[in-house]
Formats: sequence, C-alpha cells, structure tokens
Amino acid sequence: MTNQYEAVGLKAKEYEGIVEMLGREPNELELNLYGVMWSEHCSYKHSRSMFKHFPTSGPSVLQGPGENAGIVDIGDGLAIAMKIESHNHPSAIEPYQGAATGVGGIIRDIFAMGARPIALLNSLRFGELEGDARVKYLLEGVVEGIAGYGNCMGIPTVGGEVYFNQSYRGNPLVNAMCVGLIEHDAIHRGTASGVGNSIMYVGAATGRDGIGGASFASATLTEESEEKRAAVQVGDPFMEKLLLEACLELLKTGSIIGIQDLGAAGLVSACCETATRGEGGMEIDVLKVPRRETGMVPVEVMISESQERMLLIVERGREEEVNEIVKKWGLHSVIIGRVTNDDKLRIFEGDKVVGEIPAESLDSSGAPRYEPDYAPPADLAELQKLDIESIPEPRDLSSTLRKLLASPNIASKEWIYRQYDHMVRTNTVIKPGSDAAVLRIRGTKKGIALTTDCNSRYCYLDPREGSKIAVVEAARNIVCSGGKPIAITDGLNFGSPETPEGYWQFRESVLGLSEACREMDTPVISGNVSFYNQTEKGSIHPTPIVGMVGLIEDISKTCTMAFKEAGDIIVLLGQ
Amino acid sequence: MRFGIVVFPGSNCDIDCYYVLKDELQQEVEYIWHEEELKEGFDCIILPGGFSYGDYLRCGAVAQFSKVMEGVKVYAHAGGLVVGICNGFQILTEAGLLPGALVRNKGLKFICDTTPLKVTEANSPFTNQYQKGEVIQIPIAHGEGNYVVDEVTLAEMKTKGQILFTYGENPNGSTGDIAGICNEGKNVMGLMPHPERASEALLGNVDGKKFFQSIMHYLEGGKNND
Amino acid sequence: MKVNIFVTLKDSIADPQGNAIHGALKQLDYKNVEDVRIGKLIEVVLGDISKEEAEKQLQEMCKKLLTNPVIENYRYEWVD
Amino acid sequence: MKVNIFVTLKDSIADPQGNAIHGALKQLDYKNVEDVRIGKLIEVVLGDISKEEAEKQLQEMCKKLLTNPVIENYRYEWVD
Ligand SMILES: Nc1ncnc2c1ncn2[C@@H]1O[C@H](COP(=O)(O)OP(=O)(O)O)[C@@H](O)[C@H]1O
Repeated sequence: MTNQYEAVGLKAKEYEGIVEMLGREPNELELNLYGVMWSEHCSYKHSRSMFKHFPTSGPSVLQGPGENAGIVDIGDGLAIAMKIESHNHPSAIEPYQGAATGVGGIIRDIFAMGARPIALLNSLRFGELEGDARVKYLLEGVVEGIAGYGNCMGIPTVGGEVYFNQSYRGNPLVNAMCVGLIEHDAIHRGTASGVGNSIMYVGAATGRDGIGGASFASATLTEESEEKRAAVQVGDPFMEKLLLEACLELLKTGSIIGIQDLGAAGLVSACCETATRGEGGMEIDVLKVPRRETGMVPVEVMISESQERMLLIVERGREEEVNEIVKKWGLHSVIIGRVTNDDKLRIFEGDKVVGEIPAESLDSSGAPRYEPDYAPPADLAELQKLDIESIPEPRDLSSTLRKLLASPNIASKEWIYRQYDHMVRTNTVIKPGSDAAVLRIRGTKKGIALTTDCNSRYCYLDPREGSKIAVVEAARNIVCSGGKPIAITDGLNFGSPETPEGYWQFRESVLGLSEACREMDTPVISGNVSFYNQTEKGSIHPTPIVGMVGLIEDISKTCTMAFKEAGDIIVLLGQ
Repeated sequence: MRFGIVVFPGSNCDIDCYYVLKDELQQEVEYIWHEEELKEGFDCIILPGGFSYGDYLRCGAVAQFSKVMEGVKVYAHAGGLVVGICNGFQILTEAGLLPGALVRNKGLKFICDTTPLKVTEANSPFTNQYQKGEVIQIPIAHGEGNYVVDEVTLAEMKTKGQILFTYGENPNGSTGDIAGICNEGKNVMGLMPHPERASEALLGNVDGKKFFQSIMHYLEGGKNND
Repeated sequence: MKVNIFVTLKDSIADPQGNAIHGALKQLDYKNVEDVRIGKLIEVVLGDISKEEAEKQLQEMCKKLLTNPVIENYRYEWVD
Repeated sequence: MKVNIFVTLKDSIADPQGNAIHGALKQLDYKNVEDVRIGKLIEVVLGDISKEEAEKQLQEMCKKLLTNPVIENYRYEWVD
C-alpha cells in the first residue's frame, strides 16, 4: 500500500518535516496542498539553491527573479517586463491545447505586473521529423496552438526557434516567452497586504481541469501519462483578452494592492505566494469560488488549474469599483476572502475551517531544498572525442550544401511563423526570419530587439560551454539587429535532477549561464525550470533556453541579415 | 474628417487603425465601444480586425448583434461610409451589409504574410488614389479569408464594379481571387488584407496609405478616379 | 430538454477540412472512405418551456445566430 | 454507406466555444437556454465494405485520427 503522502508525491522525510512544522498530522486537504506546492514545478526544490549564482541585479533591473516576471529599465520612464515558461508535458499529450495554455499562462504573468504584453516568442524542440507521423502531429498541433492563442489575443508572435533531435521524440519542449511594456510607476506586484483588504477572484469559473498539473509536470512521462488526462486544460484566449483589458484598466484605478495569476497549482499557489510576499496571512472560502462543475470538494477547488483566472487583492471599500470595471469587460468578480494579520492560509468551506497552514511553508521559500550529488556522465569523454581528420571532405560541395539547407534544423522556418500574426499592433520593425525581432517603442525614438537561443547539442557535449554559447549567441543576434543586450530570462529544460548526471548537467549549465551573463552584463531577471523531461528511453539533451532583450536607442538604425544589393562589400568580423 | 473605430470585445487591430489615421494622416478619430449607440457626426466608420467575441462560432457571427451594429446598419443604409477590415469584413457579411461569406482558408492554416494585391476598380471611395490595375503589397493575417459567393451574385458584382481588390497570388482559395469588395451603393466595403499595417515608412511599406487617403479624398468631395 | 443541432456546409461550398481528413485517412490506408465532410454539433439544453415554443425558438436561433444561411444548412433532433 | 460520427468534448473539459455561444444566445434573449456545448459532426461515406468490417475501421479511425481521446469522446450512427 502506498502511503498517503506518497500518493500526493511527497517523500517520507518531507512528510515528517510537515508534521513537525504543523505540530500535528496534516488533514487530507492540507496534505494535498503540500503535495502540489512542494512538487518540483512549484517549489524549485532541486534548482533553487543554484539560483544564487545568477547575476540578478544591476542599475537597470527594476524587478529581478521572484515575481510574476522580471522588469528592466529602458529609459524615458519605461521598462520591459519579461518571462519564459515551459509547457512541455501538457503539449506532449494534447499539443494544441498544451501549447495554447502555455502561451496563455505566460501572458498572464506579464499583465499581472501591470505591463501591456507587446510580444511573444517561443522555443520548441521535437524529435526528428523525417517519416515520423507522431512528431509531425505534435509540431502541427503546437504551432497551431501557439498561433491560435497569440493571434486571438492580438499579441504578435515575433520570434522563436525550433530544433529537431531524437532526444525530444517522446518529450517535446514548448517554452513560451512574453514581453510587456510598462511605465515605472505602474509596476504592480503579487502581494497580499493590509489587514481586512479583500481577496477577489476574476475570470473563468473553476472546473476539475488541470487537477494535479504541477505534479504531472514534475514526473517522468510514461504510457500511464496518457491516462492523466484531466491534467490537460482547454484555453480560452477570448476570455483572457477580456481579462487582460480588465486588469490593465483596474490597475490604473489604484484600488489594487496586489495581483497574481492562477497558474500551476491554482488558487493555493496564488494565495500562499501573495500572502508570503505580503508577510501576512489570508482567509478564503472555497464556497465563494465560482465553479463550472458540481460536487467539487475543497481540495479540487484549491488546486484546479483552470485557465484564465486572476486573484486580486483589493483595497477594502473599493470592491464595487472593481466589479464595475470587470463587468464592463463582460466578466464577473467575487470576493472570496480577506487579508489577515497572522501568517496563516486559512481555508473555509462556508463557516467551517477545513485547512490552516502557515502560508510561507507552502511557498517555495518554505519548501525543502536539495543539492543532490553530481557527476558528469560516464561516457562524456567519449562523446567529446572528435577527429576532424576522420571526416571525409564531401565530393560534391553544392549537393552537400543543398542537403544541409533542406534539413529541418537549418531550413527556413517560414512555415511556422507564417501561422503567427507577427505584425498586429504595428510595432514590428524587423519581422521573424532575421537574427532578432525588433519592435519600436511608440512615443519614443527607441526600440527593443528580442531573441531566443540555445544550441542543445553543444549543451549535451558540454553543458557549461554550451550554456555560455547560448548567451553569446543571443547577444550576437541582438547586436546584429542594432541593439545592446540588457537582460535575459532563462528557460531551463532538463531531465531528472535526481540522477548525478542530470544534476551535473543542470549545475554546469547554471554556472555557464551565470558566467556569460556576468561577462555580457545581461542580468537574469526571470526564468523557469522544467525537470524530468525524459521518457523510459532516456533524457532530453540539456536545453537552457536564453530569451534576451536588447535596447535600440535609435529605431531608425536597425539592420536585417539579408544581403541588400549587388556590389556591397562582405566583411568577416572576428577571429 | 471624423473617423470612428468600433471596438468589440476581442478587437485587436483597432489601435493600429487609430494610429494611422491620427498620426500618419492627421485625422480626427475616436473609438466607439460596442455597447454604445452610434453617435452622429462620423464621416466614416471602421470595423477593425481581431477576433470579436472570440470568433468562436463563425467569425463575425456574434458581433453583428451588438448594440453599435444597429446604428452602423442605419448609418450604412443612409449612405454613410463603412469599412470592415479582416474581422470587420467578416462582420459585414454576417450582418448582411455585404454579399457572400468568408470561410476557412483552403490550406486550413492561419496565414500572416505580405501579399500582392491588384486594384481591380479605382472608381470607388476606397480606391480612388490608386490606378486601376496597380499592384500593391499589403499584409494579410487571417484563418478564414476564403470568400465564397454564388455565381449570380458574383457576376452582378463584376458588372457593377463591386470587386475592388483581388489577390495576385491567391493565398486562401477565395472565389475569383477576391480580397476586397463593396456593396452596390459603394459606401460599404470589406477587405481581408490590412492596409493599416502598410501605412508607415518605419514598418517598411506604405502601399496601404492610399487606401485611407482615398477615403479622405472622397469625403473632401474629390472626384473618383475612373 | 436536450436538443442536438447539426450544422453542415451546403453541398456547393468546398470543405477543405473534410478533404484534409479524407486525405489523411487514405494515407492511413482506409481505402474504402469515399467522402468526408465536417459539420458542427451543437448540444443545447433548454429549460422550462413547451416543446412547441422551443421549436419556434430553435428555428429562430438557428437562422439568426447558429448558422449562416449563405453557406450552411441545419437540422435538429430532440434527445429527450 | 453513410455514417455520422459525433465528436464531443468530455464533460470535465471546459468548452469556451460553447460558453461564448451560450452567452450570445442569452444576450439575444433566449433565456431558456441552460447550456450549450459544441462538438463536431463528421459525415463519412464508405464504399464496398461489410458493415462489420466498417465498424471495426470506424472505431480505429476515431481513436487514431478523428478524435484526441485525451479530451474527446465519440459515438457514431449509421445513416444508411
Ligand atoms: N531558471 C531561473 N532563473 C531565474 N529565475 C527563475 C528561474 N526559474 C524560476 N525563476 C524565478 O522564480 C520565480 C518563480 O517562478 P515560477 O514558479 O515559474 O513562476 P510562476 O509560478 O508564476 O510561473 C519567478 O520569479 C521566476 O522568474
């Protein structure tokens, strides 16, 4: 018989820790909350201790890691908010909805800061295309899902990258990045403070969809995963568009103390994160939460990952004002609880208290931390061996060139970005297909350049050097477009951290990224970690995706990579 | 001139049109919320692109019933200029202000690209600054831009000069390569491509600017070009 | 009361989605498939209304909103 | 031989499309509408094959291509 705690994904040691902290056994609801919140996806328990290596501050960093998104100054009182997020496992099972809801989630992170989302990018990995119907199905579905959501939201998808390699066959990677524009004094945080202030819920009703999504993202994909179907959610971009406009309008009123999206681990995550940041507590009543399905029990309401929902902490007495604005956008808002002055997350079902836990203990700051043993893979030296001399020179260079150009990893990606509306909002000065995308910043002379990069083959052969290369490749792309690199967001996709090789790859990669970012003066302002990207057949190549933003002081001075005119001089720069 | 841009929930090219008219062409321009009644005094109403009401049933199907559309219909029947771009075109066909319907692209995919358009009729309030037969480059961005219409109506539209733009390289399977049409009265027009995305030098293309300039020219009492 | 509404494309309107699925089925070696057409199924639950009144409303809804008569036909079927 | 396949979202799966249409119908004052869910109708014409064999193939097609069992259910009905 499996223990109760094992059923929610906790280890014996972790369970003992909970009992000690509470001074009692947790009840079933509480245990489930720990289960999802201490999942790898929510708690970063295997990665957090490495984050200290990242350079995360600098004169232009207005918000580093730890919030819904990072924010970097671009002058003129304006700033850029950005973050990247993975949605790998859902996309492996339902590519369209998996990718779509990934985009939806990252957009919410950006407008939760008060920023207007202005661009989307993505980074995708699949198995080899040739003759593989399943991989083609995944690629088509993922691209359509990204397009479906972003296009409907009216946010241009301006860049991205895709690679095909067998290590991703059973476990594709779908990382979505969103970039927002914000005025310095409009920055909002996900904080619940001010005793008596109201906790309000806006957006879609809560259903049983996505229950256990965070744990699902924190486990190895198996045949059985197919059965974890409830973990797949359906996106509603129209609802999110309304939510976006409503939230941005609300934030202008000054009635909002804090705002947080309901993403992985749903309500419980949003509640304990905002309470922890506010250094207070919170009471909520699950009966007040709008529901889509009947018969839902408190734990289901607390951990559901239904999409397109936000939590607002509203100044007491101004709830009606919030209702009015929300209503204008065709949505509903309800008060589900209030901020308290103790440090507890107290959950009511009507009058009855059904759970009471120190908020901080659920949050990643209270979760366990692991620094596993690490060692390079035994076959690394073998892998790294390459005798250039042993490779014969191709006899027919033109046919070799043609073959190279036709290979999916090198070929034009127009088939993909033609499906993304990359021009809406008419700011896209350099469109997909060049080194980096460039957007003008309306009302200024400035622009920003955006790119995502990672060569995971390099990272497989040498995670530290490969990760450095990812940073400098991104920087070169920015520079070639006319920008000065100013910050990155990183999407760290790895196999299991619980094997010495897995953790070694992760560790090396973080050290490499840190070193390169320090050297390039591009602080890490946000990011995401996705572990357990593996199947029974093995782990993916380490894939630390770098999303970089660069600043262009004068938007009239940008450059694209195409040759312009016959007779122009070609210069090879560098060593 | 005073332009009104209707904002439906889910509209997302509203601001693009707004900036072109205001900043590039120095016109008076105002947003009109879908729940408002249409006020007096507009010289031209634009229904912008986007995904009104999510376009979940058929594109434009729900938007036709919004409050503002009652006024737009009256305005159109009285001869006022109404332009539907992309989703706006879909709304105008659903509302019965333009003939035909727009269905899923033949290739089933959403297409975002810049494509050659032929000005098939310069004698209209929307095309008078172009030359008949002129080929311009205009962006498209749609999943359901495949125009269908029965043969009788099509023949009539041809004789009456209602087909204003055709695709140079048909991207979506549209009947007769149709990209933009107007009604018989030539005061209501719909087009799938986005001239507002091609009206600014910084974005590398100004072929769409004459579309708006045509409307201005017409409103100023200028002659149509034939 | 539950009713299923079936919305189909008129025969004169091309159905690229149906064609694509037909093509895919052929590729999967389902050689006996001769034609595929895709329509919509709209399941509607109605409360507290006589069947007669319901029929009237349904017809209206279908003509007004649920279908576009330029391209689509519809029929419906009571489930209970 | 003709068969109609009905593909519907599982009950636990959100149906934003259905919700949006439900909302629109309410706004058009159809107050008796209590729920709307949207599915697909796939009309398939099969030639030259026994009904038995056809049933087998249909089930297979549905599972393999026509539906995603992660979020959808299907049933079918012979038309003739
Ligand atoms: N690899 C990383 N590098 C830097 N910051 C990270 C990384 N992974 C996560 N973070 C930061 O940790 C915080 C929590 O991330 P996450 O749990 O992904 O947020 P959310 O739950 O809102 O998606 C965020 O502020 C994020 O920017």
